[in-house]
Amino acid sequence: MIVIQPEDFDHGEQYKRLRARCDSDGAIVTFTGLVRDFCHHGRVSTITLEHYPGMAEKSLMQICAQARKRWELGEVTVIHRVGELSAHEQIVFVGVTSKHRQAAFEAAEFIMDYLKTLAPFWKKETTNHGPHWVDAKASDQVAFEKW
Amino acid sequence: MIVIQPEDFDHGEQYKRLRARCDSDGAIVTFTGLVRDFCHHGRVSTITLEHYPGMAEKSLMQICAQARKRWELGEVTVIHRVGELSAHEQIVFVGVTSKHRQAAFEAAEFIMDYLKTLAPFWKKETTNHGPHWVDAKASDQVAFEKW
Amino acid sequence: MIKILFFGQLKERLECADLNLEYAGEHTVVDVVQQLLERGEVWRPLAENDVLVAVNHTICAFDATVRDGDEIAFFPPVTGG
Amino acid sequence: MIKILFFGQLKERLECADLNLEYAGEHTVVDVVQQLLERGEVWRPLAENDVLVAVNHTICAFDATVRDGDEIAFFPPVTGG
Repeated sequence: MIVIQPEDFDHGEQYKRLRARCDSDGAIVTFTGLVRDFCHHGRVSTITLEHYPGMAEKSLMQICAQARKRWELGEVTVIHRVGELSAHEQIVFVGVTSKHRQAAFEAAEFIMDYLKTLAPFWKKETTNHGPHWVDAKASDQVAFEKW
Repeated sequence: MIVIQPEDFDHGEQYKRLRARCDSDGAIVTFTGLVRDFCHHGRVSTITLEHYPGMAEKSLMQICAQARKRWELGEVTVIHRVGELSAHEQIVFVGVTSKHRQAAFEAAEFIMDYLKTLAPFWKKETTNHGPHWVDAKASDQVAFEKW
Repeated sequence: MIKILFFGQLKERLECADLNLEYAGEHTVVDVVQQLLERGEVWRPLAENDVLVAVNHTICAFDATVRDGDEIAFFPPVTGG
Repeated sequence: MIKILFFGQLKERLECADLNLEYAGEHTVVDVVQQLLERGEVWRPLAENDVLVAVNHTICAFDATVRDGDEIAFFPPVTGG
Protein backbone atom coordinates (compact mmCIF):
# COMPACT_ATOMS: atom_id res chain seq x y z
CA MET A 1 0.00 0.00 0.00
CA ILE A 2 1.39 3.38 -1.02
CA VAL A 3 -0.15 6.58 0.25
CA ILE A 4 0.83 10.22 -0.18
CA GLN A 5 -1.30 12.50 1.97
CA PRO A 6 -1.19 15.71 4.00
CA GLU A 7 -2.97 14.03 6.94
CA ASP A 8 -1.15 12.37 9.81
CA PHE A 9 -1.22 8.58 10.07
CA ASP A 10 -1.89 6.32 13.06
CA HIS A 11 1.17 4.13 13.57
CA GLY A 12 -0.76 1.64 15.72
CA GLU A 13 -3.42 1.20 13.03
CA GLN A 14 -0.79 0.71 10.33
CA TYR A 15 0.92 -1.95 12.42
CA LYS A 16 -2.41 -3.72 13.04
CA ARG A 17 -3.11 -3.69 9.32
CA LEU A 18 0.29 -5.19 8.51
CA ARG A 19 -0.13 -7.82 11.20
CA ALA A 20 -3.64 -8.78 10.08
CA ARG A 21 -2.40 -9.37 6.54
CA CYS A 22 0.91 -11.01 7.21
CA ASP A 23 -0.44 -14.59 7.43
CA SER A 24 2.50 -16.88 8.07
CA ASP A 25 5.11 -14.13 8.31
CA GLY A 26 7.01 -14.04 11.58
CA ALA A 27 8.70 -10.65 11.28
CA ILE A 28 7.39 -7.08 11.05
CA VAL A 29 9.73 -4.09 10.78
CA THR A 30 8.51 -0.50 10.82
CA PHE A 31 10.41 2.72 10.24
CA THR A 32 9.03 6.14 11.09
CA GLY A 33 10.70 9.43 10.20
CA LEU A 34 9.84 12.44 12.36
CA VAL A 35 10.43 16.16 11.80
CA ARG A 36 13.56 17.02 13.77
CA ASP A 37 13.38 20.16 15.88
CA PHE A 38 16.89 21.30 15.10
CA CYS A 39 19.04 21.79 12.01
CA HIS A 40 22.35 23.58 11.50
CA HIS A 41 20.45 26.80 10.78
CA GLY A 42 18.75 26.76 14.18
CA ARG A 43 15.53 25.63 15.79
CA VAL A 44 13.01 24.23 13.30
CA SER A 45 9.39 25.28 13.80
CA THR A 46 7.83 23.80 10.65
CA ILE A 47 8.79 22.10 7.42
CA THR A 48 6.96 22.19 4.11
CA LEU A 49 7.05 19.08 1.96
CA GLU A 50 6.58 19.56 -1.75
CA HIS A 51 6.17 16.61 -4.09
CA TYR A 52 5.75 15.86 -7.78
CA PRO A 53 2.24 14.35 -7.99
CA GLY A 54 2.08 11.34 -10.25
CA MET A 55 5.80 10.73 -10.26
CA ALA A 56 6.02 10.47 -6.45
CA GLU A 57 3.49 7.60 -6.32
CA LYS A 58 5.11 5.90 -9.29
CA SER A 59 8.57 6.24 -7.79
CA LEU A 60 7.47 4.69 -4.46
CA MET A 61 5.74 1.86 -6.30
CA GLN A 62 8.89 1.11 -8.27
CA ILE A 63 11.03 1.14 -5.12
CA CYS A 64 8.66 -1.32 -3.42
CA ALA A 65 8.64 -3.53 -6.53
CA GLN A 66 12.46 -3.58 -6.47
CA ALA A 67 12.40 -4.55 -2.79
CA ARG A 68 10.01 -7.41 -3.56
CA LYS A 69 12.40 -8.66 -6.24
CA ARG A 70 15.29 -8.76 -3.79
CA TRP A 71 13.51 -10.19 -0.75
CA GLU A 72 10.56 -12.47 -0.07
CA LEU A 73 8.10 -10.05 1.47
CA GLY A 74 4.50 -10.22 2.62
CA GLU A 75 2.92 -6.79 3.11
CA VAL A 76 4.68 -3.54 2.28
CA THR A 77 3.28 -0.15 3.32
CA VAL A 78 4.75 3.25 2.53
CA ILE A 79 3.06 6.45 3.69
CA HIS A 80 4.62 9.84 2.92
CA ARG A 81 3.10 13.08 4.09
CA VAL A 82 3.18 16.37 2.17
CA GLY A 83 2.38 19.97 3.05
CA GLU A 84 3.26 21.84 6.23
CA LEU A 85 4.37 19.80 9.26
CA SER A 86 5.47 20.91 12.71
CA ALA A 87 8.54 19.73 14.62
CA HIS A 88 8.13 16.17 15.99
CA GLU A 89 5.33 15.32 13.54
CA GLN A 90 5.47 12.05 11.61
CA ILE A 91 6.70 12.44 8.01
CA VAL A 92 7.09 8.95 6.63
CA PHE A 93 6.16 5.38 7.51
CA VAL A 94 7.62 2.19 6.04
CA GLY A 95 6.26 -1.17 7.20
CA VAL A 96 7.39 -4.55 5.92
CA THR A 97 6.47 -8.12 6.85
CA SER A 98 8.46 -11.21 5.95
CA LYS A 99 9.03 -14.80 6.99
CA HIS A 100 12.58 -13.81 7.93
CA ARG A 101 13.69 -10.96 10.12
CA GLN A 102 16.79 -10.14 8.07
CA ALA A 103 14.66 -9.72 4.93
CA ALA A 104 12.23 -7.45 6.80
CA PHE A 105 15.05 -5.29 8.20
CA GLU A 106 16.93 -5.05 4.91
CA ALA A 107 13.85 -4.34 2.80
CA ALA A 108 12.66 -1.55 5.11
CA GLU A 109 16.10 0.06 5.11
CA PHE A 110 16.42 -0.37 1.33
CA ILE A 111 13.06 1.32 0.77
CA MET A 112 14.08 4.28 2.94
CA ASP A 113 17.50 4.60 1.28
CA TYR A 114 15.95 4.54 -2.19
CA LEU A 115 13.14 6.88 -1.20
CA LYS A 116 15.69 9.39 0.10
CA THR A 117 17.55 9.44 -3.22
CA LEU A 118 14.90 8.75 -5.88
CA ALA A 119 11.44 9.81 -4.71
CA PRO A 120 10.52 13.36 -5.78
CA PHE A 121 9.88 15.11 -2.45
CA TRP A 122 11.57 18.34 -1.32
CA LYS A 123 11.77 19.82 2.17
CA LYS A 124 11.82 23.46 3.14
CA GLU A 125 12.58 24.15 6.79
CA THR A 126 11.46 27.22 8.68
CA THR A 127 13.71 28.13 11.58
CA ASN A 128 14.03 31.19 13.81
CA HIS A 129 16.31 32.55 11.03
CA GLY A 130 13.71 32.15 8.29
CA PRO A 131 12.95 29.50 5.68
CA HIS A 132 15.47 27.57 3.57
CA TRP A 133 15.43 24.55 1.28
CA VAL A 134 17.07 21.47 2.75
CA ASP A 135 20.22 20.32 0.95
CA ALA A 136 20.60 16.71 -0.15
CA LYS A 137 22.95 14.81 2.16
CA ALA A 138 26.04 13.01 0.92
CA SER A 139 25.33 10.29 3.51
CA ASP A 140 22.04 9.52 1.76
CA GLN A 141 23.90 8.97 -1.51
CA VAL A 142 26.33 6.64 0.28
CA ALA A 143 23.42 4.72 1.85
CA PHE A 144 21.78 4.43 -1.59
CA GLU A 145 24.92 3.09 -3.21
CA LYS A 146 25.47 0.34 -0.67
CA TRP A 147 22.61 -1.74 -2.14
CA MET B 1 13.24 -0.43 29.01
CA ILE B 2 13.50 -4.19 29.26
CA VAL B 3 10.48 -6.33 30.09
CA ILE B 4 9.98 -10.09 30.29
CA GLN B 5 6.34 -10.98 30.79
CA PRO B 6 3.72 -13.60 29.93
CA GLU B 7 1.21 -10.87 28.96
CA ASP B 8 0.79 -9.57 25.44
CA PHE B 9 1.98 -6.04 24.66
CA ASP B 10 0.30 -3.22 22.77
CA HIS B 11 2.52 -2.29 19.84
CA GLY B 12 0.79 1.07 19.36
CA GLU B 13 1.37 2.01 23.01
CA GLN B 14 5.02 0.99 22.82
CA TYR B 15 5.49 3.14 19.72
CA LYS B 16 3.80 6.10 21.41
CA ARG B 17 6.07 5.70 24.41
CA LEU B 18 9.19 5.63 22.22
CA ARG B 19 7.99 8.66 20.29
CA ALA B 20 7.13 10.65 23.40
CA ARG B 21 10.64 10.10 24.75
CA CYS B 22 12.68 10.48 21.63
CA ASP B 23 13.10 14.28 21.87
CA SER B 24 15.17 15.36 18.90
CA ASP B 25 15.49 11.92 17.33
CA GLY B 26 14.18 11.72 13.78
CA ALA B 27 14.08 7.93 13.34
CA ILE B 28 12.14 5.15 15.06
CA VAL B 29 12.58 1.50 14.06
CA THR B 30 10.49 -1.30 15.53
CA PHE B 31 10.79 -5.05 15.10
CA THR B 32 8.09 -7.50 16.13
CA GLY B 33 8.43 -11.26 16.08
CA LEU B 34 5.24 -13.32 15.79
CA VAL B 35 4.58 -17.01 16.38
CA ARG B 36 4.64 -18.64 12.94
CA ASP B 37 1.82 -21.07 12.23
CA PHE B 38 3.99 -23.57 10.39
CA CYS B 39 7.27 -25.36 10.97
CA HIS B 40 8.89 -28.34 9.22
CA HIS B 41 7.10 -30.67 11.65
CA GLY B 42 3.66 -29.41 10.61
CA ARG B 43 1.07 -26.86 11.67
CA VAL B 44 1.94 -25.08 14.91
CA SER B 45 -0.90 -24.59 17.39
CA THR B 46 1.04 -23.18 20.35
CA ILE B 47 4.58 -22.56 21.51
CA THR B 48 5.89 -22.53 25.06
CA LEU B 49 8.67 -20.12 25.89
CA GLU B 50 10.91 -21.02 28.80
CA HIS B 51 13.50 -18.59 30.14
CA TYR B 52 16.21 -18.38 32.76
CA PRO B 53 14.89 -15.74 35.19
CA GLY B 54 17.57 -13.32 36.30
CA MET B 55 19.95 -14.16 33.49
CA ALA B 56 17.43 -13.34 30.76
CA GLU B 57 16.95 -9.77 32.01
CA LYS B 58 20.70 -9.34 32.51
CA SER B 59 21.46 -10.67 29.07
CA LEU B 60 19.00 -8.29 27.38
CA MET B 61 20.41 -5.38 29.38
CA GLN B 62 23.94 -6.23 28.27
CA ILE B 63 22.87 -6.51 24.63
CA CYS B 64 21.21 -3.09 24.78
CA ALA B 65 24.28 -1.61 26.48
CA GLN B 66 26.46 -2.99 23.69
CA ALA B 67 24.12 -1.45 21.09
CA ARG B 68 24.39 1.91 22.86
CA LYS B 69 28.17 1.71 22.69
CA ARG B 70 28.10 1.12 18.93
CA TRP B 71 25.40 3.60 17.93
CA GLU B 72 24.07 6.92 19.24
CA LEU B 73 20.62 5.91 20.42
CA GLY B 74 17.78 7.62 22.24
CA GLU B 75 15.22 5.19 23.63
CA VAL B 76 15.60 1.41 23.47
CA THR B 77 12.77 -0.96 24.38
CA VAL B 78 12.91 -4.76 24.43
CA ILE B 79 9.88 -6.83 25.45
CA HIS B 80 10.06 -10.62 25.41
CA ARG B 81 7.10 -12.79 26.31
CA VAL B 82 7.30 -16.15 28.10
CA GLY B 83 4.86 -18.98 28.72
CA GLU B 84 2.37 -20.45 26.27
CA LEU B 85 1.58 -18.48 23.10
CA SER B 86 -0.72 -19.30 20.19
CA ALA B 87 0.12 -19.07 16.49
CA HIS B 88 0.23 -15.43 15.27
CA GLU B 89 0.71 -14.03 18.77
CA GLN B 90 3.41 -11.45 19.39
CA ILE B 91 6.58 -12.87 20.97
CA VAL B 92 9.14 -10.10 20.99
CA PHE B 93 9.31 -6.33 20.46
CA VAL B 94 12.42 -4.25 19.85
CA GLY B 95 12.06 -0.48 19.46
CA VAL B 96 14.92 1.95 18.92
CA THR B 97 15.06 5.71 18.35
CA SER B 98 18.01 7.60 16.96
CA LYS B 99 18.95 10.84 15.25
CA HIS B 100 19.94 8.78 12.22
CA ARG B 101 17.93 6.12 10.43
CA GLN B 102 20.89 3.87 9.70
CA ALA B 103 21.78 3.75 13.41
CA ALA B 104 18.17 2.92 14.32
CA PHE B 105 17.97 0.13 11.71
CA GLU B 106 21.33 -1.37 12.59
CA ALA B 107 20.83 -1.22 16.35
CA ALA B 108 17.41 -2.92 16.16
CA GLU B 109 18.78 -5.68 13.95
CA PHE B 110 21.88 -6.06 16.16
CA ILE B 111 19.71 -6.42 19.27
CA MET B 112 17.60 -9.13 17.59
CA ASP B 113 20.66 -11.00 16.27
CA TYR B 114 22.31 -10.96 19.69
CA LEU B 115 19.07 -11.86 21.48
CA LYS B 116 18.66 -14.89 19.21
CA THR B 117 22.11 -16.22 20.09
CA LEU B 118 22.78 -15.05 23.65
CA ALA B 119 19.54 -14.50 25.55
CA PRO B 120 18.43 -17.56 27.56
CA PHE B 121 15.01 -18.34 26.08
CA TRP B 122 13.95 -21.71 24.68
CA LYS B 123 10.97 -22.52 22.45
CA LYS B 124 8.93 -25.68 22.40
CA GLU B 125 6.45 -25.98 19.54
CA THR B 126 3.26 -28.01 19.64
CA THR B 127 2.11 -29.21 16.23
CA ASN B 128 -0.46 -31.73 15.05
CA HIS B 129 2.36 -34.29 15.48
CA GLY B 130 2.98 -33.41 19.11
CA PRO B 131 5.44 -31.17 20.95
CA HIS B 132 9.16 -30.72 20.18
CA TRP B 133 11.93 -28.38 21.20
CA VAL B 134 12.98 -25.92 18.51
CA ASP B 135 16.54 -26.37 17.22
CA ALA B 136 18.91 -23.43 17.07
CA LYS B 137 19.31 -22.18 13.49
CA ALA B 138 22.68 -21.92 11.77
CA SER B 139 21.42 -18.72 10.09
CA ASP B 140 21.07 -17.08 13.52
CA GLN B 141 24.72 -17.86 14.24
CA VAL B 142 25.71 -16.33 10.89
CA ALA B 143 23.63 -13.23 11.65
CA PHE B 144 25.28 -12.95 15.06
CA GLU B 145 28.77 -13.20 13.63
CA LYS B 146 28.28 -10.46 11.06
CA TRP B 147 28.49 -7.74 13.75
CA MET C 1 3.63 20.32 -27.45
CA ILE C 2 5.55 19.21 -24.35
CA LYS C 3 4.80 20.10 -20.75
CA ILE C 4 7.68 21.24 -18.55
CA LEU C 5 7.49 21.29 -14.75
CA PHE C 6 9.86 22.65 -12.10
CA PHE C 7 10.03 21.73 -8.42
CA GLY C 8 11.60 22.75 -5.14
CA GLN C 9 14.20 25.47 -5.00
CA LEU C 10 14.51 25.40 -8.79
CA LYS C 11 10.86 26.38 -9.15
CA GLU C 12 11.42 29.35 -6.83
CA ARG C 13 14.59 30.50 -8.54
CA LEU C 14 13.03 30.26 -12.01
CA GLU C 15 9.82 31.79 -10.69
CA CYS C 16 8.00 29.24 -12.79
CA ALA C 17 6.10 26.09 -11.84
CA ASP C 18 5.30 24.87 -15.35
CA LEU C 19 5.10 25.87 -18.99
CA ASN C 20 4.13 24.37 -22.33
CA LEU C 21 6.52 24.33 -25.26
CA GLU C 22 5.69 23.90 -28.94
CA TYR C 23 7.53 20.79 -30.01
CA ALA C 24 8.17 18.82 -33.17
CA GLY C 25 10.63 16.06 -34.01
CA GLU C 26 12.78 14.05 -31.63
CA HIS C 27 15.40 15.98 -29.75
CA THR C 28 17.02 15.39 -26.36
CA VAL C 29 16.57 16.95 -22.93
CA VAL C 30 19.76 18.92 -23.58
CA ASP C 31 18.09 20.52 -26.60
CA VAL C 32 15.07 21.49 -24.50
CA VAL C 33 17.33 23.03 -21.86
CA GLN C 34 19.20 24.90 -24.62
CA GLN C 35 15.94 26.30 -25.95
CA LEU C 36 15.00 27.61 -22.49
CA LEU C 37 18.48 29.06 -21.86
CA GLU C 38 18.12 31.07 -25.06
CA ARG C 39 15.10 32.77 -23.53
CA GLY C 40 17.33 34.68 -21.15
CA GLU C 41 19.48 34.87 -18.03
CA VAL C 42 16.67 33.86 -15.67
CA TRP C 43 16.85 30.27 -16.98
CA ARG C 44 20.54 29.84 -16.06
CA PRO C 45 19.84 27.68 -12.93
CA LEU C 46 18.65 24.92 -15.32
CA ALA C 47 22.24 24.41 -16.46
CA GLU C 48 23.59 23.81 -12.96
CA ASN C 49 25.31 20.54 -12.22
CA ASP C 50 22.95 19.09 -9.66
CA VAL C 51 19.71 19.57 -11.64
CA LEU C 52 17.85 16.30 -12.22
CA VAL C 53 15.44 15.58 -15.02
CA ALA C 54 12.51 13.16 -15.35
CA VAL C 55 10.79 12.37 -18.62
CA ASN C 56 7.27 11.04 -18.13
CA HIS C 57 7.82 10.48 -14.39
CA THR C 58 11.11 8.59 -14.76
CA ILE C 59 14.48 10.10 -13.83
CA CYS C 60 16.79 9.93 -16.85
CA ALA C 61 19.97 11.31 -18.34
CA PHE C 62 20.08 14.62 -20.20
CA ASP C 63 20.68 12.82 -23.48
CA ALA C 64 17.28 11.10 -23.19
CA THR C 65 14.97 11.56 -26.18
CA VAL C 66 11.95 13.86 -25.83
CA ARG C 67 8.88 13.24 -27.96
CA ASP C 68 5.81 15.33 -28.62
CA GLY C 69 3.35 14.97 -25.74
CA ASP C 70 6.02 14.15 -23.15
CA GLU C 71 6.08 15.62 -19.64
CA ILE C 72 9.53 16.85 -18.62
CA ALA C 73 10.34 17.82 -15.03
CA PHE C 74 13.46 19.55 -13.72
CA PHE C 75 14.26 19.55 -10.03
CA PRO C 76 17.05 19.69 -7.44
CA PRO C 77 18.25 16.53 -5.62
CA VAL C 78 15.32 15.11 -3.65
CA THR C 79 15.15 15.54 0.13
CA GLY C 80 12.05 13.66 1.26
CA GLY C 81 11.64 10.99 3.92
CA MET D 1 27.57 -25.09 48.16
CA ILE D 2 26.85 -24.24 44.53
CA LYS D 3 23.47 -24.14 42.84
CA ILE D 4 23.11 -25.87 39.48
CA LEU D 5 20.24 -25.18 37.06
CA PHE D 6 19.15 -26.89 33.84
CA PHE D 7 16.92 -25.46 31.10
CA GLY D 8 15.05 -26.42 27.96
CA GLN D 9 15.43 -29.85 26.45
CA LEU D 10 18.38 -30.56 28.75
CA LYS D 11 16.18 -30.14 31.81
CA GLU D 12 13.70 -32.63 30.37
CA ARG D 13 16.33 -35.20 29.41
CA LEU D 14 18.04 -34.97 32.81
CA GLU D 15 14.64 -34.92 34.50
CA CYS D 16 16.10 -32.29 36.79
CA ALA D 17 15.50 -28.53 36.99
CA ASP D 18 18.05 -27.74 39.69
CA LEU D 19 20.18 -29.19 42.44
CA ASN D 20 22.61 -28.04 45.11
CA LEU D 21 26.13 -29.41 45.33
CA GLU D 22 28.46 -29.32 48.34
CA TYR D 23 31.49 -27.41 47.15
CA ALA D 24 34.91 -26.39 48.45
CA GLY D 25 37.98 -24.94 46.76
CA GLU D 26 38.25 -23.53 43.26
CA HIS D 27 37.68 -25.94 40.43
CA THR D 28 36.37 -25.43 36.90
CA VAL D 29 33.04 -26.08 35.20
CA VAL D 30 34.61 -29.21 33.67
CA ASP D 31 35.24 -30.56 37.19
CA VAL D 32 31.62 -29.93 38.13
CA VAL D 33 30.42 -31.74 35.01
CA GLN D 34 32.77 -34.64 35.83
CA GLN D 35 31.34 -34.90 39.32
CA LEU D 36 27.81 -35.16 37.92
CA LEU D 37 28.79 -37.68 35.23
CA GLU D 38 30.15 -39.93 37.96
CA ARG D 39 26.65 -40.08 39.43
CA GLY D 40 25.48 -42.24 36.55
CA GLU D 41 24.41 -42.66 32.92
CA VAL D 42 21.45 -40.29 33.22
CA TRP D 43 23.85 -37.30 33.35
CA ARG D 44 25.48 -38.13 29.98
CA PRO D 45 23.64 -35.35 28.04
CA LEU D 46 25.70 -32.81 30.01
CA ALA D 47 28.79 -33.90 28.08
CA GLU D 48 27.26 -33.26 24.67
CA ASN D 49 28.95 -30.79 22.36
CA ASP D 50 26.27 -28.13 22.11
CA VAL D 51 25.65 -27.69 25.85
CA LEU D 52 26.23 -24.11 27.01
CA VAL D 53 27.14 -23.04 30.51
CA ALA D 54 26.60 -19.79 32.42
CA VAL D 55 28.28 -19.00 35.71
CA ASN D 56 26.42 -16.38 37.73
CA HIS D 57 24.23 -15.42 34.74
CA THR D 58 27.10 -15.00 32.28
CA ILE D 59 27.80 -17.47 29.48
CA CYS D 60 31.37 -18.72 29.79
CA ALA D 61 33.78 -21.43 28.70
CA PHE D 62 33.95 -24.81 30.42
CA ASP D 63 37.36 -23.95 31.88
CA ALA D 64 35.84 -21.06 33.86
CA THR D 65 36.48 -21.13 37.58
CA VAL D 66 33.64 -22.02 39.93
CA ARG D 67 33.65 -20.68 43.49
CA ASP D 68 31.58 -21.55 46.52
CA GLY D 69 28.19 -19.80 46.33
CA ASP D 70 28.16 -19.60 42.51
CA GLU D 71 25.11 -20.36 40.39
CA ILE D 72 25.89 -22.59 37.40
CA ALA D 73 23.40 -23.16 34.60
CA PHE D 74 23.58 -25.69 31.77
CA PHE D 75 21.35 -25.35 28.72
CA PRO D 76 21.03 -26.08 25.00
CA PRO D 77 21.60 -23.34 22.39
CA VAL D 78 19.02 -20.60 22.93
CA THR D 79 16.02 -20.25 20.62
CA GLY D 80 14.12 -17.17 21.81
CA GLY D 81 12.96 -14.14 19.85
